[in-house]
This record gives sequence, structure tokens and C-alpha cells, in this order.
Amino acid sequence: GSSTDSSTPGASGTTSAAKVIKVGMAYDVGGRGDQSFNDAAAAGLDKAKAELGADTKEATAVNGEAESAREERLSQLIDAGYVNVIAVGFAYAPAVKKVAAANPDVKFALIDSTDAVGPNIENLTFAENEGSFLVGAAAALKSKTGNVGFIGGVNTDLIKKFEAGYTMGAKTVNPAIKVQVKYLTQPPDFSGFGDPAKGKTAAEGMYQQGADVVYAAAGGSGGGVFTAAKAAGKMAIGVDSDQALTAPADVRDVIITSMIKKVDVGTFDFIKSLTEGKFVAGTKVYDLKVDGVGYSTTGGKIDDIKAKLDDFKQQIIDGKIVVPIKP
Amino acid sequence: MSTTGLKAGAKAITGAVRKPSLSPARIALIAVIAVFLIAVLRVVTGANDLASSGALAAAIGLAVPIGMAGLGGLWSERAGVVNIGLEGMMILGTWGAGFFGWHYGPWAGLLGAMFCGMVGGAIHALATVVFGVDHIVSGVAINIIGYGTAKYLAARTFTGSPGGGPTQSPQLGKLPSLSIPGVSSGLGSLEKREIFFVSDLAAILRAMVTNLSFVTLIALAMVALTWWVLWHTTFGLRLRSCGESPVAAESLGVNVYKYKFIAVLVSGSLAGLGGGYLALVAANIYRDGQTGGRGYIGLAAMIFGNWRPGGLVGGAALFGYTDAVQLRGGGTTVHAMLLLLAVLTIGIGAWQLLRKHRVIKGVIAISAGVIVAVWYSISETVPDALTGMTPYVATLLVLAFASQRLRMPAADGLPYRKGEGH
Amino acid sequence: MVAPAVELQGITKRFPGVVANKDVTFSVQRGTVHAIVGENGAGKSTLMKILYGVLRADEGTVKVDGQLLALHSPSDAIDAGIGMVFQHFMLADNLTVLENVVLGAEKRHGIGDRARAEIERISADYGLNVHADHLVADLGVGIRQRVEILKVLYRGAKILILDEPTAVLVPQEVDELFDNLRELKSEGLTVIFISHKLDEVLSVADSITVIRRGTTVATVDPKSVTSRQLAELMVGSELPSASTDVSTVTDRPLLAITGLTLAGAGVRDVLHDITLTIHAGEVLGVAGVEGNGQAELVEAIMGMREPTAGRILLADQDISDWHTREIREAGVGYIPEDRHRHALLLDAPLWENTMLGHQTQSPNAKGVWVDAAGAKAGAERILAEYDVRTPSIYVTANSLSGGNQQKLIIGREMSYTPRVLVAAHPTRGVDVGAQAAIWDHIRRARREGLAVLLISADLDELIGLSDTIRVILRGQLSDEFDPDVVTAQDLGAAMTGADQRDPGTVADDLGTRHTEAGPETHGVEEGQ
Amino acid sequence: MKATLDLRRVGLGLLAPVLAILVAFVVTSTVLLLAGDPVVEVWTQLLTVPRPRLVVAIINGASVYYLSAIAVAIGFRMNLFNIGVDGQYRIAAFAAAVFAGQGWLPGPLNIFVSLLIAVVVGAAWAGIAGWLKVTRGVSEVISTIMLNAIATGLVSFLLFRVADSTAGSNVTNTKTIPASSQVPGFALVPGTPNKIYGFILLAALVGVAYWVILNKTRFGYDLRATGRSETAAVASGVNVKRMVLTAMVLSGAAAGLVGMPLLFGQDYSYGTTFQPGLGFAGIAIALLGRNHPVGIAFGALLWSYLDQQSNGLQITVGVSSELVYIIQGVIVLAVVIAYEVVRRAGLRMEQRRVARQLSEEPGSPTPEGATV
Ligand SMILES: Nc1ncnc2c1ncn2[C@@H]1O[C@H](COP(=O)(O)OP(=O)(O)OP(=O)(O)O)[C@@H](O)[C@H]1O
Ligand SMILES: Nc1ncnc2c1ncn2[C@@H]1O[C@H](COP(=O)(O)OP(=O)(O)OP(=O)(O)O)[C@@H](O)[C@H]1O
Ligand SMILES: [Mg+2]
Ligand SMILES: [Mg+2]
Repeated sequence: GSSTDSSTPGASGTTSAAKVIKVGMAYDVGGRGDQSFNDAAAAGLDKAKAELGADTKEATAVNGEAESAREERLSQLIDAGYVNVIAVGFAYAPAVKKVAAANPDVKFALIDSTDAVGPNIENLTFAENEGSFLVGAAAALKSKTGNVGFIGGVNTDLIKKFEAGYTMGAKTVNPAIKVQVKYLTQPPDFSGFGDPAKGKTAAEGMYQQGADVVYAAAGGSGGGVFTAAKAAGKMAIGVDSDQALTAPADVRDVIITSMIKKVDVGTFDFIKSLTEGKFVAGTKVYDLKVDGVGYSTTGGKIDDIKAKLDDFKQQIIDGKIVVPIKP
Repeated sequence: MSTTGLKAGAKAITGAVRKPSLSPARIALIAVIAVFLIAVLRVVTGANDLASSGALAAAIGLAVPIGMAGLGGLWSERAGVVNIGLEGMMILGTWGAGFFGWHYGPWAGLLGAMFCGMVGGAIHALATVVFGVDHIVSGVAINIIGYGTAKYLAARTFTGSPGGGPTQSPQLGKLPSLSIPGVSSGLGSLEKREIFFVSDLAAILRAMVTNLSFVTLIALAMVALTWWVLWHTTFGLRLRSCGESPVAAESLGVNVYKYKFIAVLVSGSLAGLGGGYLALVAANIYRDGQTGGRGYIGLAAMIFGNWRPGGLVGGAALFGYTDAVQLRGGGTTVHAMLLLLAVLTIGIGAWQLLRKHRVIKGVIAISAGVIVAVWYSISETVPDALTGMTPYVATLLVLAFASQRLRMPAADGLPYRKGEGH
Repeated sequence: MVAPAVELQGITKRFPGVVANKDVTFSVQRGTVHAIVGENGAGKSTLMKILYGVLRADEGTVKVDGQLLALHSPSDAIDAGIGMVFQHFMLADNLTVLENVVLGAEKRHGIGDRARAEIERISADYGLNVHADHLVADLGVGIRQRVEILKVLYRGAKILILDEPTAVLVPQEVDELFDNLRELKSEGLTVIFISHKLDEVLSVADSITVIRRGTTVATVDPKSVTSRQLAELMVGSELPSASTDVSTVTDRPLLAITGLTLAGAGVRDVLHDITLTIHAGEVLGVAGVEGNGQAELVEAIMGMREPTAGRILLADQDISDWHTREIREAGVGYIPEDRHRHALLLDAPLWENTMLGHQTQSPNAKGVWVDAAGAKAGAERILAEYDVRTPSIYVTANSLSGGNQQKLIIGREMSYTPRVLVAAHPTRGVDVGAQAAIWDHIRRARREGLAVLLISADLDELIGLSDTIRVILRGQLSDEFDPDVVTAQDLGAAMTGADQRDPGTVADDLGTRHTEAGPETHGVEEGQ
Repeated sequence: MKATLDLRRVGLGLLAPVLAILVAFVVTSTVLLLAGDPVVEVWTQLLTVPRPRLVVAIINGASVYYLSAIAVAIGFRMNLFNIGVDGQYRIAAFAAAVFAGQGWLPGPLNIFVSLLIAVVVGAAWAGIAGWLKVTRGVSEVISTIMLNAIATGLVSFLLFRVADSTAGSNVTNTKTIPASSQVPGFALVPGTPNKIYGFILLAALVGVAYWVILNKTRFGYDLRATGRSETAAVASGVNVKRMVLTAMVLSGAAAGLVGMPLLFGQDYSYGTTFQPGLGFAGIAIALLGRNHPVGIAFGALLWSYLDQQSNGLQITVGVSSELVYIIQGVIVLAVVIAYEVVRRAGLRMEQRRVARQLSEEPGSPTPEGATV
């Protein structure tokens, strides 16, 4: 099928079937409902469904699947008529590259990777390092012990970006600060994103060794970090979405802020651009400048330092602070 | 294909195991030596987390699910059924905990976990006991089925639930835990003084009386109960006889199928309990892939422990402790352990060289020890990518250094058909 | 007249393709010893298993004390007062005597001290010399036998079934067993007893039932038959005897062992200073109670154990530190005592079995390759030459009967131009027909100038076949005996050390022979 | 006589898989019914004739599984349970990728040496487990579980040291293999541009080698004999310790090749997204194929077929694709149960045949030929 007519400008609302935009979404492992990265993408999709009347189809990756399985997933979405495809996660890069080349009429959004480029691919990347800088600064400002922690779920380049920003943010505030860093597992063992028991143990260790704020960039293992924070009466920082809203009620009060990665905005923007016929191939960086990343203030725990954080934010936007992507 | 494996190299005890190979006194002695070594290491390296009550409490938390899986393995293998499907049963347990725990409260969750694990056990029993299928095949299949079923059911049952989703359950209620207030704080102050050995001992005791989950107590009770049931009751004697010589048992009127079946069911429910612990105690939530291979580790702990409850606890504790220490202290604590490794290796090498006159072995061991020592002295910490290996390396090293006096039940893994063995 | 203790009527049992029992009928009077004899595979064990509830008869009835019994499992039989000692011991090695005995009968005296006391009591009452807390793995054969009997007595059995209890016992132990049986009989117990050794049967039985091809042929009075008549009832042909013709011994030594020592786990050596020489054309018999080092001697010769000291010469080559394969290639044939564990791949086709142990030799191999065609042709030849009854070389070894399996093994070991033959219990558990054939083969080997080391528990066989006999006791070899003059009783005495010391202590010594070795010391027992 | 019997044997042989698939069908349908999922639609999706590109994917997936299963089967034939294929292939693929990426050698030679490196590294890693078993008596079940985890850490540690990562990529990879050393695929399936891995030939070669070594060589005879009866093998002159070590090393060597089709035919580098878990699938497939080279090929194809066909379940039917694990697990179980049932029937048949043939012989009326 041809994709161009479905992305006619102004196809908002549910007025006519011909104008309905069809969007297929291929999630990374975990899929919708992971309360994290994939869910953020799903939120954007839901919004597009509600506001733009998009017709959507979703499919989720299986742990340890073959490369061909990812290709096949994208192809099947296309075969089913979903000629705009969002691939969630860098693992899809090779598949997108291949399938996009074979289907030049289909528009792709590839989240978190610039590895596949093409005239019909939009790469949505996020400046997690910049957002993490701000929460790192917040951690340092809030810390009384001069000791903070970072827990990464799996030791990948992506999570290292979080670590790099966080550490720099903390050190910028307090050059003498101690930053404890722990990754729960090494790839290809991705269980570190779903093992709260490990997250809890690691966080306990950090708190008992003096940290009073721990940043959990660990997907589902973050729940264990919050539990540990609650038990120790210390602070924690959430990731991806505003976890002070989504985490279990009894631990929400330990989450002083979350580093927000607006994947939902990215996916929604992508779909919107299609409906408006404004698709632009190439990399679109969601950084602080465009509010693609940021920090949350739910609970009012960091209201006192918000001014300082916003100052840092401005410096980053102005290029006065350059946040590295590697620790 | 038989599943018993080759005996080559395994210096199995062929003759007399008259008493349990380790008397309580010897176990106590080993424990004291271990504490002493850790105390020395802590003082020398300054890696205080080696013997903090926090680390030990975490160790307990990490050891319990492994221990329960291992205990499940022990029941099954004592009755002669090899159970490599523990991981699958454990996974089913996590889902059971999530589902029942969410709907009916955490205690029901615990029972649900055991029930779901038992369902896995029932499949294994059906395949191995009733159909006489190779035990390893059945176990491998159950791991696959457990993995798929839990994910499938999670997606089916948790999607759209409050705070849950296709890959995780809603938050589960908490199970009570236990602290002995006065003792705990007293030990705490003793621990803080960092007195050699005394503080270390205090830390251990403190970990055992502070915030101890009831499920941990249940798990410990299960170990004791297993020991008592299997070695001190009629039921246990009959069950073990099915693992040692089912035809002899049959000839004395023991219904071998029945005991094997029960054993595998218990095995499944214990593995399920381990999964339940992960979901209800360690995390308060079901998550896909939460077990992370702990079922296999449990199996390893059971073999490590020579198919005995006490040894199994030792294996699970070793793994739990090293895992806790690496997760908490990361590089620095593991770095401290390098020193211990270096000293031990050099010591063993010297002993080989001087007492046994095994030149090559001695020289190799000493050089290995020296390399580790050099590594220790020129580095500040162990890279994070490597610390995660600590529990695995430690288990392997202990197995390689400790002499292998393992003896599995004589008929473990062998197919049994009624009336065909005579 | 009182009802017989046991009455079997029209028992028929079919296995796939085999009718093991066909219309078997006989009865056993209370307080008697009733013997059952018959060839291998005649159906004796099957019949007893039916009586004990392990197997279920397809047809027929079992009455005990005149009561019709429905036997579904051994529990039913035990409840009816029947106890059975199986042909192959039913003991769990890693459990203690106590555990083995109380298993399944825990209700009687529990599993603790009361049971222990009861075991000691029975042991004392019947002179069984069994101790409750020994691990069965540590016990010798004789004492295991007595543990089995104790198991039965412990359950209060009134009817005892003993399936070939004497196959592994030396004469003295047999005598002790028979004394026990008479004692039991005098207490009103009924004993059903199976044996291939007809002399024994005649000496102990009150009445004898002969089974041939699954059916009862006759029940006879031992006072009115000779063993030859019995045998003829069993087989319908003449009884072969193990005897050698003229001596073929040469002065050419083929196997010479000097000072062979194998350190044991404890203080005592498993083998101590063994010195022996076998010449071409000579059969050297070694007698001994199981567990006195004969198995280790064989394994040391075959390179499966590393001797601690001493030399083994094959012709004039020192093979002491050779590997099993080299020794076999050098022309040492090997008939292991446990054919199922050491001589056969039960699941493999026969042609793969006829090359086992000779897989590097022609016609089975060409360089690193297996020569399947050669091996198959070789197999056909061996099976034909040694009269192995099988439909083809493609059936698995499992589907052969024990006697045919043994003929295959002997054929195999004789077919690769051996110079020395090491034969351990070559006719154990084999019926008279196959036994005669095997004896013939050994005699032929001797004629052809092989040096044969023959280890056997069957003293008549040993006396009949050997040119020289040595006795092994606690790892040491005795002086030579001349088979022409020595009697089984003499040998038995030498085997138990009764010619040197008080026989009463021997059983004890055998029973606990491993106990002095602490747990540290194992590992050595693995053939490293 | 023989021909008819063999026919019957073939019939029995086919009966087992058919029975198994039937059981798997029934069980899975029941699960679906209980969970309230659409049964007919699921089966329609799973049983549609795969499109050409899927056919390619199935064959490619199967060729990788095949190598993995052969590696496992080598151990199984000797009663060695190598759970460590997973770690072995990953560490081997990493080493080969590092070397191949350097492009020190020209095209094919680079490939060849890289393969050699993979084989050696896989063999060495498995050799650790073999060595520990032979010298220290450590159960290979434990040691290979531990070594899998250790391989993960080690590879991760080294990968970050040699990584060749570009900004914005988020994937850590070794250097890409030069184009001259990439193995071209075969465009065998019409209707799709996708190609079958060139290294499917490698898989076939390994399968043939496995069969030849096991069935045609003295070594293979010794290995099988050891697997059938360790005691009998020892008595026949097999050095069991050496066999254990050799079998473990061979198994590891084969495991080393598992990642090669992926490395040289698809990914061209080793990175954090290199396909994991192949070793575990290999265990199931080896068991499914009864350790027979042809059986394993069927098993691998079936496994891969289910993998690929289930991919569309979510899109076309809206059912979680994890359902396929249930099907695969049930098939493994059903196959072995069916085999067991059929094997018993076969055994009974064989015994009856032996007995009948013997009783036909004059002069030996009993099956045992007891009368001489
Ligand atoms: N479980 C079985 N399945 C099939 N056939 C069997 C089975 N057990 C025994 N048989 C057959 O039944 C026949 C009788 O066997 P049984 O063991 O009763 O003989 P036996 O008289 O005890 O011989 P032996 O003197 O060797 O002990 C055997 O020839 C054998 O072929
Ligand atoms: N459990 C069994 N299942 C099937 N067949 C059996 C079984 N046991 C024995 N048989 C069959 O019985 C026959 C002979 O068995 P059996 O062991 O009784 O022989 P035997 O002559 O008594 O030799 P042995 O002295 O070794 O006992 C063989 O054909 C074998 O296939
Ligand atoms: Mg028999
Ligand atoms: Mg018999």
C-alpha cells in the first residue's frame, strides 16, 4: 500500500476512514505496561489515537529473539497496512535500516538510535545525559552526606549516558561529592531491568555506605531502589517518566524528582508530523532545548532548588555546559 | 540417554559414609573460621561492608530464593528424580505470587506461588514418573513452558491492572517481618565499634534478628523440616529409598511411584516458594524475568551441598553472600576479596609444593596467586563489568579447591518402571 | 491333614514373546524346605515373584495356608507372611542395615532404637552376626545375604523364599546358611529355595520340584534321586562335567607377576606382594571369597588400576604401566565378572558388541576409522562359531539371554588372537548347557597354548579346569594347590582362613572390612 | 522379512512425532481456551504457509539452532550435560569478531582464521569445565552454569574496551568486519530479496562431521560406548577422563561456531544486541532431535518455524507471542513421551521377534536356547 495518501495534511479527528492515519508500533522487550520507556512510547501513541484519530497496531519484541524476528515484526505491521512504523529502542536499528530500504513509501520513526538513516527514517534521540545532569545536580544539592548513588539496570551505552550526565551534574554542584555507581547486570543479560531484588540490594548498600540520594536508571528494578530508600528513610530519583506519579503509592514520597525522557512527545510529534505532511527524515534530538528531557517536581521535594536547576538548564541550553555522553 | 552423567574424576565416596560427613561441631568450626577470615580481611583491607549487618541481611535475602529452589531439588533428587526444571517452577511461582497476592493478599500469594510451582512439579512428575521420560528432557521442557506460561498469563491477567501491565503485576501487599528490638540495637552499637571479630560476629547476629522476613523464617523452617522429615521419619526413609534403590523399596512393598510423585510435587512447591519470595518479599511485585536464572543456581547449590540440607544452605549462603557483597559494595569489596583469593591460592600452592611435592601444581598455583596479588596491589577497585561475576567465580573456585566428596543418590536420574527391575 | 503352607495351582505367566510359566502346579508343606530347580530361564524366579506379588500371574491361583490370596503387590504377600530374598540382592547400598531392614515395615518397631534392638535380637537369635548401624555398602556378600534374611525375619515371615542364595557363597557360608535354614524349619517356618547346585539341594531340601521350560515336570523326594537324575529331569540330557584332559602346560611363561602390590584405603593393602606365573597352555585358577582382592587383581592386570609396586610381564614385556587399550592390543583377552556392567553395551547392536574392547583391531578398524563391514563380518563369524543364539547381528545385546550374552563375550575375547585370557566367573548364573560350552572353549584355549587366569566361585569348576590353583585371602595369594588332589572343602577352608585361624572371626572380618578405612581414603578406589 | 520389519520400524518412527504434535496441539488449544484466546485464529496464523521472506528467516534461524544443538548433542552422547553452550558461543563469537574486525588478513583468509579462533576459544571455554570435571570432579552442570555467567561479565568487560561506537548509536559493537570478509548469502528462495546465510554450509558441514566422527571413527565408537556404559567403556580400554575432556572440548568447539552465521552473514560485528540464548534453545533442540544429526535438523527447523510464525500472533490475532514458548515446551515434552511410548512398543516388538525367530529354529524350543 501507499503511505503518502494516509499522511494527508489535516487528517485530525475521526471524520473519514480514508483519512485515518495508520501507525504500527514495535516495542522493545517489555512492551506496553513496563511502567517505563515502552510505556512512554505507548502514551504518545494513545494520545495520537485520541487526538489525531490514529489507527494503531502494536507488537512487542521477545527476549533473545533473532534479528530476523525484528525485521519480520516491522514487515508484518506494514503488510497489515500500518504504513507508518515506530520502532521503539535501539535494538531495532538494523531491522529498520533493512525494512525501510525495502519499503521506501513507509515512514519510520526509530527511537534512541541514529544507526539506521534513510530518506524515510526519522531518528528520535533523547539527551538523557542532559536530563540526568539536572537530577544529578538536584541529588548533590539535596544530599547532606556528600554521597550519592547511581544504579543502572544493564551496562549499555544508553544507560551510561544517564550515568555520565548524573555524575557531571553532581560534581558540578559539589566537586568533592562521592558518586557510587552500580550496574545490576551486563548485556546480554538484560534481567537487570526487571529484578527489583537486585535493585533493592544495591541501593541498600549505597544508603548504608553513606549515600542519601540514589538515581535509579534501572527500569523495573527501580522499584527495589525505592523500597530500599523508603526503608532507609533516604531519597531516590526516578527515571523516564514521573515516577512520583506512577510508582506504588507507599514509596512515592521518597522520589524527590524523576528524569523525564519524553518519548511520548517524540512519538506523538512523529505521528502529528505525518498527519500534517511534515515528515522530515533524519535525526531529531529531544534535548533540554526542546523540552525533550527534563525533571519532574511532583511532591514539591525540590521546589527549594528549582531555581538553581533551571539555571543549570539554561546553561546547558546555552551551551555553557556541555554534558558528555560517556562517563 | 541416562541422566546420571559420567563419574570420571568425581572422587565419589564409594565406601563408608557412616555419619553425616560434617558433624555440627565441624560445621560450627568452619563457620567460625569463615567469620574469622572475613574479619581479618575486613581489618586488613578496610572494606567494611564485608561484614556489615546490611550485607549479611542482603545475603540472607538473596540466598533464600536460591535455597528454596535448591531444597526443591533436594526433595526431588532424594527420591531419584533429577530436577533441572526448578527454574521453570520458580517462574511459575513468581506469577502465582503476583496473581494470588494481588487478588487475595500476600499470604494467599505465598500459597499461590507454592501451588503454581507445584503445578510445574506435577508436569515433571507426570512425565518422569508416570511416563518414564528422561528427567533432563522433561526439566528443560518445563523451563521453557514455565517461562512462556508466566509471560503469557501475566499479559493476560495483569494488563490494565492498577500499576501493573503485561509484564508486571500491581504492587503486592507486604508480608510481616520480625525484629528483636533491644537485641538488634545493642548488636548494632557493638557492630559499629569495629572490634576485630566481635563486631563481625555482632553484625551476623544482628542481620539475623533485624527485619527478618517471616518468609525467611518459613524458609529456614522448611530446611529444618526437610532434614527432619527425610532423615527421621518413616516417610522420609521410604522417600530416600526410592532414590537409592527403587527396586529394593518396591520389593518391600513401598509404592515407589507414590513417593516419587509426592517428592516432585513438594519439589515444585518449594521452588514456587522461592519464586514467591522473590515477588512478595524481595520486590513486592511480579516482574517478567524476575528469577534471573536462580533456579539453576539453586540446583548448583544443591549439588554443591552434596544433596544435603546443611550443605545446601552453605551453597546458597556462599552465593547469596558474594552476590550481596558485589551488588552493595561493588568494586571495592570485591577488590578486597582478591586479597583473600591471592593469599589462599599462594597458600595452597605452597602446600602443594612443600608438603605434597607437586612442583608443577604448586608453581602454577603460586604464580596464579601472585598475579592476583599484583592485580590487587596495583588497582583500587574491580571494574564494574567484572564484579557481577563474583558469586559465580566464588562458587567455581570453592568447588575447584574443595575436594569433591559428592555422592548423589544412587538411583538419581535413572528411569524406574514398576516390576521391571528384578 | 493340614492345608499346605503354599499351594500354587495352574500358574501361567506370559511376557512379550515368552511364556515364562505355563500351568505350574505344586504345593509346599509347612515346616519344610522345598527346593525348586531348573535351567536358566526355566521360570523359577518369575514364579517366585508371582508368589511374592512383584509380578501378577495371567492365570492360576495362589493359596497360603489354604486361603486364596489376591496378590497385587509385595505388601499383600508380606501381609500373608511371605518373605523373599531375591536372586540379585535388594539392598540400598547407601542406607544402613537398620534402614534397609525397617524399610516398608516401619509400623512394627518404628525406625529408631526399638527397631535397632529388634534387629540385634533377631541377629543374635539366629546367629546372623548382623549389626544395625553398618552401611550396606561396606558389607561383603555373605553378610548381605544374612541382612536379606534378617529383613524377611523382621517382617515376621512364615514362608521364606530364597532365590539362588548360595550362588555367591563359599562352602562354609553355605553350611552356615543351611544351619540357619534348619533352625528356621524347626521353628515351623516354611522355606522355598532355588539353586543350580544340585548337591546342595539334595542335602537340605525335604522335597524338590523340577521346572522345565516354564512348567512343572516333577516333584521328587531328595532321598530317592541322585543329582544326575535331577539334572536329567531338568535338561533331558547328560550332565557335563568340568574336567581337563592331559596337561598341556609348557615352560614358556606368558604372564608373570612379581611383587604386585596395590595400596588400600586403610592400613592393609588391597593386594599384597602377589607373585604368580602362568605358562602357555596353563590354566591358573584363583579361588577366594568375594572381596579379597581378586577383582582388583584382574583390574591391575588389565591396566584399570595402577599398581603401587611390582611388575606385570606379558611374555617378556613389562606391561605394569600400560593402559588398558595397549594391554588388550597386546593380546590379553578379558572376560569380566559383571557382564552387564563391564562387557556389554546393552543398548547397542550385537555387531558393535563383538568389537567392544577390540575396536582398534582388525577387522573392526582401519586407521582411525571403524570398519563397519569388517566388524559385521567378524560378528557373524563369532556368533556362528560360538553358537550364540540370535536372529541377527543387529538386535541389541539386551535381547539375548544371559547364557547367550556370555557366549558372545567369550567368543569375542577368543577371536582376536589372545595370548593370555583373564576370565572372571565365566559361567556365573549360566545354565548347564551354556556352561558346558564355555568350559569347552576354555579347554580349547588351553590346548591352543593360551595362558588362562581363571577366577571362579564355583570350586568344582575351578578344580575341574585348572592346572594349578591358588587361593586369595585378604589380598595375598596362598601356596599352590594341586587340583588333582585338593577338595572343595580344603579350598573353602583356605579361602576363609579357617586353616589358619578361628573361623568365627572371619565373617566379622569380612563384614567390616572397609570400616577401618576412614572417609578420607576413598578416591583410590576409582580406577584412576 | 527384513524389509517389512524396517517398514514397520519407519512407521513406528513416524508415529512418535505425529503423536507428539497432536498432543502439543491439544494442550495448547486447551491453554488458549482456558485463557479465552481465539483458538482457530491462533492456529491459522501458526499454520499458514510462510511467505518467502519468512521461509528464509526460518532456514537461517534453523541453521544457527542446528549448530547449537549439535554442540549440545556431542556432550549428550556421552552423558555430559553441557549447559554452557550459551556462554561458549558468545565468548567465541566475540573473540572472532574482534579479530575479524581488524581486517589484518585478506578476505577469505580472514574468515578462515576467525573461524579457527572461534573454535579454539569455544573449545577452551568448554575445556575449563571439562578440566574441572576430570581433575577436580566438579559437576559440569554447575561449572557450565557458572561459566555462562562469567562469560557474560568477561565479554562485557572486554567489549567496552575494544568497542567501536559512534555517537548516537547506543549499541556497543566491535569493529565491523571488512566487506571482503563478509560471507554472502544465497538467494535460494524466490519472491524475496532476503538471502540464506552462506554459512548454512558450515552448519551442514558440522552436521556431517558430527555424523562421520560419531559413527564412522574409532573415536566416535569410544565416545558412544562411554555414553552407553562408562564401566564397559573403561574395561574396553577407553580412557574415560580423556574422553570427557575431549568431548567437552569438541562440544565447545562446535559451540564456538554457533555465532558465525550471524557474525559473518548478518551482524558483521559483535555487540550488546548479538543474539543471546541460542545455547539454551540448542539443549531443547538436541533433545527433540534425539541427538541425531538428521533429527536435530528437523528439530531446528520446527523450532525456528514456530519462532517465526508466532511473531505475527500479536499483529494478526492479538495474542501474546510468548504463547510459542508454551507450544515449544509442550512439543519437547510430548515428543519424548511419545518416543518413550513408541520405544516400549518397539522393544516389545523386537523381543517378540527374537523369541519367535529363535523358536522357529529346530532344536531350541525355548527362546533362550537353554537346551543344548
Ligand atoms: N520382565 C520380563 N520381561 C520379559 N521376559 C521376561 C521377564 N522376566 C523374565 N522373562 C522371561 O521369562 C523367562 C523366565 O525367567 P526367570 O527369570 O524366571 O528364569 P529363572 O528360571 O529364574 O532363570 P535363572 O536360573 O537364570 O535365574 C526367562 O527366560 C525370560 O525370557
Ligand atoms: N525387564 C525385562 N524386560 C524385558 N525383557 C526382559 C527383562 N528381563 C529379562 N528379559 C528378557 O529375558 C531374557 C533373559 O533374561 P534373563 O536375565 O532372565 O536371562 P537369564 O538366562 O536368566 O540370564 P541371567 O543369568 O543373566 O539372569 C532376555 O531375552 C531378556 O530380553
Ligand atoms: Mg534370570
Ligand atoms: Mg532366577
